[in-house]
Amino acid sequence: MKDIPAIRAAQGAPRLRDFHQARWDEPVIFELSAEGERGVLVPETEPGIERAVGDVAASLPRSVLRAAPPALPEISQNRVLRHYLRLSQENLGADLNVDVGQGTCTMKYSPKVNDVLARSPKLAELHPLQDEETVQGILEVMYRFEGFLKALSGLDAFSLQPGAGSAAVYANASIIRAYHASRGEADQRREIITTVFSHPSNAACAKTAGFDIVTLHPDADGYPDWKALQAAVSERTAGLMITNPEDTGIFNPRIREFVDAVHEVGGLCAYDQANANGILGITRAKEAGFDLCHFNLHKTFSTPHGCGGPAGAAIGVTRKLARFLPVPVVTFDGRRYHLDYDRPDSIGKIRPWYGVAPVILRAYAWVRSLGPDGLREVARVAVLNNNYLLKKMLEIRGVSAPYAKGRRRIEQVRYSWADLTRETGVHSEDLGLRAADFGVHYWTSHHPWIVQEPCTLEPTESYSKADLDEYAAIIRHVAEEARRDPETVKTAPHRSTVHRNDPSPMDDPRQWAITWRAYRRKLRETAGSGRRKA
Amino acid sequence: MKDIPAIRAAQGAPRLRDFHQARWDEPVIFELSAEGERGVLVPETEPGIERAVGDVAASLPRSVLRAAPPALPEISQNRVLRHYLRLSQENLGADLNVDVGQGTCTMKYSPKVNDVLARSPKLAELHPLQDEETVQGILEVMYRFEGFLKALSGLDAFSLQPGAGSAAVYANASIIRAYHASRGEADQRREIITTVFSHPSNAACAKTAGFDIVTLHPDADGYPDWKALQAAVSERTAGLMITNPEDTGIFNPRIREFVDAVHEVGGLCAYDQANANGILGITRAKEAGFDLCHFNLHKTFSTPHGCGGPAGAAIGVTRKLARFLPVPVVTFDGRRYHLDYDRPDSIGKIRPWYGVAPVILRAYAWVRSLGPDGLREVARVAVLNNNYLLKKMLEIRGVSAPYAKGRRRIEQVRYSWADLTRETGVHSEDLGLRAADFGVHYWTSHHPWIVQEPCTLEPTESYSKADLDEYAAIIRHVAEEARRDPETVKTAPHRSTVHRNDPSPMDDPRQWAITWRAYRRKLRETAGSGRRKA
Amino acid sequence: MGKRRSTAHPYIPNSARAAKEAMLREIGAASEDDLYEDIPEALRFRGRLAIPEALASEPELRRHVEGLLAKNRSCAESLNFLGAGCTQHFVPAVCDEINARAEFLTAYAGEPYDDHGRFQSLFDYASLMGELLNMDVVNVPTYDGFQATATGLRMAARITGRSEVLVSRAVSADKLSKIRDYLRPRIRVQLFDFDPVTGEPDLASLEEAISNETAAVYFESPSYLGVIPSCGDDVSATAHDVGALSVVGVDPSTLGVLAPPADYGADIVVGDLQPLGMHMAYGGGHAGFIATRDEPRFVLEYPSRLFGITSTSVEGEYGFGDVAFERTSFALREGGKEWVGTAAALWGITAGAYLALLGPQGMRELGETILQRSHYAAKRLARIPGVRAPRFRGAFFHEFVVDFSRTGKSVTRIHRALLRRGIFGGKDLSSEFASLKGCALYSVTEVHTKGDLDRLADAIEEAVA
Amino acid sequence: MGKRRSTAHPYIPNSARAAKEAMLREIGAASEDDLYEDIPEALRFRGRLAIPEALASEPELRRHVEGLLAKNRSCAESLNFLGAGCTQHFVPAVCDEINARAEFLTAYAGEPYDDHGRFQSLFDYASLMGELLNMDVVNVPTYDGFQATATGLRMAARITGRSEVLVSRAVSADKLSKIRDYLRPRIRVQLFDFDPVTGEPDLASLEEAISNETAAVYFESPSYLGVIPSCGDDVSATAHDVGALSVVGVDPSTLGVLAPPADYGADIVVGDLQPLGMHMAYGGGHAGFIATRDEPRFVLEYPSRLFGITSTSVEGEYGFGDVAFERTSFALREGGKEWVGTAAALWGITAGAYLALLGPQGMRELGETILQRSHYAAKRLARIPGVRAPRFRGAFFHEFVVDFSRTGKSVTRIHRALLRRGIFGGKDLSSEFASLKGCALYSVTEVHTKGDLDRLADAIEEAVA
Ligand SMILES: Cc1ncc(COP(=O)(O)O)c(C=O)c1O
Ligand SMILES: Cc1ncc(COP(=O)(O)O)c(C=O)c1O
Repeated sequence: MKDIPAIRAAQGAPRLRDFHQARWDEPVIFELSAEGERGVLVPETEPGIERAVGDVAASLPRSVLRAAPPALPEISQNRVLRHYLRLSQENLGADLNVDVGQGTCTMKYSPKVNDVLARSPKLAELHPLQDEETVQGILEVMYRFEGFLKALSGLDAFSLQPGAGSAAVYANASIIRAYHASRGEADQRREIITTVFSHPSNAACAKTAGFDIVTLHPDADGYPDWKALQAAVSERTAGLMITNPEDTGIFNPRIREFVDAVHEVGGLCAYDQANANGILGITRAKEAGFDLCHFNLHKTFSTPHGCGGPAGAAIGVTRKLARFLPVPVVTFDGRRYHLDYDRPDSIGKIRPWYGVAPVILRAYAWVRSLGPDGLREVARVAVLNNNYLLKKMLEIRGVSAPYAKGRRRIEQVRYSWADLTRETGVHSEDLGLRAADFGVHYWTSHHPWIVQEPCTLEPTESYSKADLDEYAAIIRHVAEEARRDPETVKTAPHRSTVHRNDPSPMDDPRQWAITWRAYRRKLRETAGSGRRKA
Repeated sequence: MKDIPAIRAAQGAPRLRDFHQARWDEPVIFELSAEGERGVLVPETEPGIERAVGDVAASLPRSVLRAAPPALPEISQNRVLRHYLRLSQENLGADLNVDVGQGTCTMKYSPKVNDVLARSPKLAELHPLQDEETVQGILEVMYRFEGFLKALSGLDAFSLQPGAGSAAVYANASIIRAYHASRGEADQRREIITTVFSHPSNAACAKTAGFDIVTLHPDADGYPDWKALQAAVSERTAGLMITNPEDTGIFNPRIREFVDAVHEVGGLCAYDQANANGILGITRAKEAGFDLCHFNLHKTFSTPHGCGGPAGAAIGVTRKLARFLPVPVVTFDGRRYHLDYDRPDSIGKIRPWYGVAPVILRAYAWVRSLGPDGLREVARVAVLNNNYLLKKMLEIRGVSAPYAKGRRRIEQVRYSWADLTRETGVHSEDLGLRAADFGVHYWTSHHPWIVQEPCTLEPTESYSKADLDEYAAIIRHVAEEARRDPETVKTAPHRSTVHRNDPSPMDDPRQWAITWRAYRRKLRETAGSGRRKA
Repeated sequence: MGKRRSTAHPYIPNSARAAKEAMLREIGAASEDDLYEDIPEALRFRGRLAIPEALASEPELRRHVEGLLAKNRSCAESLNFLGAGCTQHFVPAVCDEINARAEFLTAYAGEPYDDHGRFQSLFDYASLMGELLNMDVVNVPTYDGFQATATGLRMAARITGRSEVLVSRAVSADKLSKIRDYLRPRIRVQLFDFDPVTGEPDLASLEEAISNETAAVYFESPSYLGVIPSCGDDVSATAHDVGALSVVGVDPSTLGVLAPPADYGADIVVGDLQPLGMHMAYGGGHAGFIATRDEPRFVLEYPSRLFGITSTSVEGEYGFGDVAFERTSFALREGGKEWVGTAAALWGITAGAYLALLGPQGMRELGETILQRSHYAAKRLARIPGVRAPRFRGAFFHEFVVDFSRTGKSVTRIHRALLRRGIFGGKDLSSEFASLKGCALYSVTEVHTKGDLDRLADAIEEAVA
Repeated sequence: MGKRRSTAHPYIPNSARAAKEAMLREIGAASEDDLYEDIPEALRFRGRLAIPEALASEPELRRHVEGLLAKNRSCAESLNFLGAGCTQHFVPAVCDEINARAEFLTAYAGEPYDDHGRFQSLFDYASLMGELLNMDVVNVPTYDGFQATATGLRMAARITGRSEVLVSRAVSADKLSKIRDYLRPRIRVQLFDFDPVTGEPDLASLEEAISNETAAVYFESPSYLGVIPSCGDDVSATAHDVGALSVVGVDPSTLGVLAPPADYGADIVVGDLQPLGMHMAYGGGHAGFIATRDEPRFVLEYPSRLFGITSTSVEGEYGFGDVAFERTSFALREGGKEWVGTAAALWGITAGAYLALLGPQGMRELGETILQRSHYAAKRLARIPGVRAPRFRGAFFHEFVVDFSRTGKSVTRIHRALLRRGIFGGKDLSSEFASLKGCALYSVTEVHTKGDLDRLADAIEEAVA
């Protein structure tokens, strides 16, 4: 009789997981087609209707009709389902792994009960144009949830319309534009100031909204550069759009001074609170003096990321900017909830209807399941987890946490493997892919790539000490392996669903193929040209 | 630019899947415990209740109270979910693989829409004792579904109470007993005749019901032995309980003569129709003269197998036996549905309440989605698939389909690898485990192990030609490998979640451990005795 | 319409003509009919099945079935106090998520390798139940608590080699019916009384009935009438004194606060998992557990599958497989113990997840909350003129008998009044126990708020007035 | 009560005291407060959040939220004819199963290796849409059709280097508002008319407005008013004549029977995926697609992610990854095209599954069924005195304008009467289009039976009487 737990304990503490991801080797869906198979049937028209209207399609003008049916595959229901279930297993997902490697994305536990509520036919089968009388429940959810956000930010009015964080940043930029336009300063105020460690969307969305972007770099300690800000502000300044804590996990302690300086020159300040998870109930937009802010519901408020949406976001403003919010807004007359469209100064529509209702409902339920104390506990434990993981990470040779040496971080940490890369030639990306062989991974962070060989870890409140210990043990193992056996790391992953891509088609217009039909065509063309060449 | 489809085509036609099952290497759930973690919280009692009743637990007699809390693990919700989601991926499941290897079990597609319906709160939140007035919908489903089974069997009365096929076989044995008792022949009629290729439950359940079992073996052609039957019947015969087609896939063409012979001596005949998938609407219990029958809803009627239940079954009888059916039965007065308990001759209860309602609802929906033509098509395509796979299998060297040479089979085929085993020393079990490395498998069939080195394949109507071709290609590959490289086959699986078990603890009382606590205790004891010995 | 008739059915890929023709060609048959060559013409059904035409599209199917279901009024839409063997508890969303996973939902009987998840989650389940029950052996679930009880008693008879069991009269008529049917072939069933005042097992009646032929004494905690026996060890001792086994049925949801039967001498513990994370589903949420000590004379008498832990060819890897498979009817047909077959494994997995979610603290709090709510309810009802609650003096957990006999109104009449107010009153016991005419069994759990209980009391007050 | 306050929260494992203490010890901090050292006291929020107390247990939470939802009356409980950009179609159960899979639901941005399933299923999606649209490039979905339209127009402006777009007047006020807001910084938006009789694009009005500064002409099939343009190639040709692009918004559910815009000259095709397997969810089911030919000048102007197929280091293995990632704001911040971020990928996966389930035959039958039902509805309504349906003579698919102006009753009044009968009448257009006072837009799809449509007609007949 073997003592398996003892053997496992002897294999490491914590032991590395002997992992292999599901690998189904599925064809592309078109390859599953078999003549005549059907996946679902459509209701047939009743004879009474047929008799009354005949063959309507045949009566339409030739020019509007499709000549041949679309070349979709023909697949039975069982096989379609099997295809997608297999593909689903070939995905990690926050429900499946210790998902701390997608730092800045606040991958946290999305409670199943909230999904159940969001899938209720009482929400799923609501049309957005129904009479207000028939949608009092969801309007109440929206109205109340806006109230929660007011409490969490200290700002005065909210809209839940934006479909995600970047859309919210864009909407805030639009409001800033509208505000200055309302004062006749639209042409003068063309600059948005941001920091390089604010999420890239602050720059990109403001640019899309028509502004010029002024980007501040950090000072030597990694804090947003106060001198640079002072130099940047002017009568051209439309506003400041900034994340805090920044994507490095560092909180800008002079944030109030930044805001004041921008206000001084007549600009507005928008707080990207998509990183709010570590400061919920600890510090707010109001105290820092912001005019606008936004939250990501799919980050801080736990709604699931859905492979990249549907998501949801909220924008909040002070009283003076409320009139610019998107239409409609939800109002309450003490008895009933309404949708108010009569807002002449509004920037108009950001997205259809009133926001991503199932996401809002989940976020509402999440707040209700925690209450005021629970929300603060979320923040405190997220920060505890982050600083614990920081401690564990810094025990690994070859990694560093640039900037603000010895200071605590808030919600995440941007690390650097520059030392290890110098020593071994193994890049951060390789380490992340090798970690995938143990059922976790990390990404190498988005822009800016100022921190060399970066990775960003954000443990949130959702992971236990044991989870973080396991994660750190995997990263330690991988880093040590980079010294011992760099080839294994550089050719990883070995135990994921698939192996390293040939990247060459991805940036080559002759080879890239974004659909199966394009791929087949290019293969034919290549074969043809190959033949011609030969 | 690589032509991947062409490469894949060159790798075989059909190509073997390059498969690996998910492997998460999860600990036993107790190993996940961390002091103080919680998975879900229980509603707290309102202060008003506390005030009114105080600490009720403390007021109970000491002798009824638990001394120490149960030593359950303490785990956060996220981690519990993650554990089970990972374990779920470590399971094949009919939704995930071409599940034709569990022959005799009729693994077919369980439509998702039926699950959705079965999970409706309108069913999930019904208490079985609710006033009839509040459960007219589900009673109507039951009543109508019994009607479908009457049509499919030709018998007169049904009960949906049994929880699965074997429970139905038992209930039928009970009815046979009650019938003979009602005629004062209980002591005389002590024998149930069955065939060795009828499902083992026919023998086991009848035995449990108090009967002695007479088992007929097949004749040289593999058909139930007509001479043996004639020799077996006597005034001791209580009944015949028999599957047809048998688990070999062979249909007994003399079934009517068997039934008549048993009737002649005063016995009753029960038709195990759990293999009915291939004969739905083609041949029925009535035409063969049976007095009783049963269907498995989780086989023929597509309700999912749930890792081994919840399942459901139905028993049907002729008019003369209707009074013995379990209580209650569903009745209809032309306006309302009722549960009739007033049945003095009934055998009583087989299971709580009236059957496994969500399973019945799924089966009802399945029949409705097919209609009379669709049900016949199910049978015809199941038989077509089976004979197609038979053809493909018999092209593989080393396998045979014993008995009834050259004849068609109905729903499944019991194959034999005896030739291959003789040649290579590789056993059927090894082949099945090696097949698992390609994402499918088969089992080696249940009792009787008369067919040497058996496996039973049953493709049902749910699989396409491409699925069957893939399956046959895998089996062919594995069989050829058994010649080429028997060691690889004998040590399989290599790409499943886990590897070959050490079987020794399983039949050794000192080592077997059916719970974690027993395992820990035995490890301590072994360690102790080891120390003592040393 | 007609044009669609040749359409392949979504559930039958090879009903597509192209595949069918290719396959028939391959096997050398002209049509599927040829494949039925072994079925004589006399046995062929040539009629048309008397089954309604297909609702082949999902929307039509859903509209029809949802229309039927809409005729039900569920406990989610009403206030329910029915229990009596099927209890309305809260079901955590994670339990539903797990048992809806396609892999668990549609797996069946794969090998320990390709279905490792099923084996491990059922081993986890048995291990969690083992702690709750303080027992070392727990089966892969059988159908339901009725079956577990009946099998537990047959196991006891086999273990002791005796052929009589004593069953407390405080079990449900339905369960007793099942026991009688299941034991009839070989085992006599005798009843012993409960104390009319406390509702507890009547030790004198038991002593009188017990003998050297007794294989087992069966009683429950709580009993069908809601009463928690405080004399469990006396009952067990009485059984043991004559060489019989103590078989106890227990509601597992009580065991965060109540002593597990093993602690008062039970040899075989049986019951139903429905309270541990299963919806009532009109009786579809049942699964039966059987637990014993880890002794071969017990283990080898289980008919169910038993999953054990072992090592594999890879160091540090957990493997799971069947313990003592040769006991089973799969291996031995009529030579096996009773039988084994498809039962209720998915609910075992679910109950395991439930226990892992609740944990020791949760199970305790659940018990405490239920005790407080049910006692509050009894107290409120007892204030209503003519209503006695609880009817028995013994301790109770979530259920208790309410005696309406002095209100002058029948239970039927009172409950009809409640129904009009959207309340499902408890199980009417009037015809089940001669001594309990005018009584009903009310179930109160963690799902009932104070407001719910006050509403019940007010409604009854009006109904009996 | 109080005793539970120290309980760890189920969503926050390290709120358990033991873990917290161990971790604080490890990092050398006395309490979590120390970790906020960088946040100045003046910025600290010291109040209590004005948020209601926790409903920490699931039953309490569910009771509360379900109580709120119960105040809604859904289209499942009523008969709905609202469309106008969000359409009630049937959603196959398999679609819901797939998008409820934990792995798809909770994945985000893993690598092509550990999230292979996400990459492949979105490549599958784009490929399926490509066939439906007859286009070679389809993006990973953006937020919704509004965004797809607005981005499509900005793409056209970048591609042509021009700064004016012409938009058909037959678009919704909301979409126009979005377009205006999104294009305001750099692009002028001009409108051209639709024909008051047919509802089709007015070519004369277009000719008049178009110029060498026009970057794009935008129109829809069907238009917001339900009309299918039969002159699509004329509109496209008019655009092409001046070097502008033809940008067409299309409802993908029509494309089993209607010609894809690429076939009548569209250069950029945009729209919303909601009809392909998404519930309406009060507007939560939207996702936007953008499709073009496979030319670098188009491809390099997409802001969205584009997934492409490639080989890997294992022979015969499919790999997927980002095409031309350097376009994006992830790579270039403000130097990228517009921006990329979380959008609506899950609905892309779902739409792919939907198209795979329906197949060519299903998409055709869907279109035919909808055409027949909507035309039947129009015919029935047209028989009602004073009601004109359809208001426009152009061909229509699932939506058509009903003109009540000659009934003497306002749309509001008629619809209020319908609501009392459990019917949600179509979108009132009275204030949206000056020329359509007294008109409403009715949507009829495969979910409406003949009985439903007859019921609508009868109800309207009564309401206008
Ligand atoms: C700080 C910050 N701001 C904005 C965003 C953009 O959010 P989204 O991806 O929802 O567009 C993110 C996304 O992770 C973020 O971390
Ligand atoms: C022919 C036959 N009879 C009876 C049974 C027993 O059914 P169950 O497993 O539901 O007890 C089976 C099971 O597969 C079977 O195939």
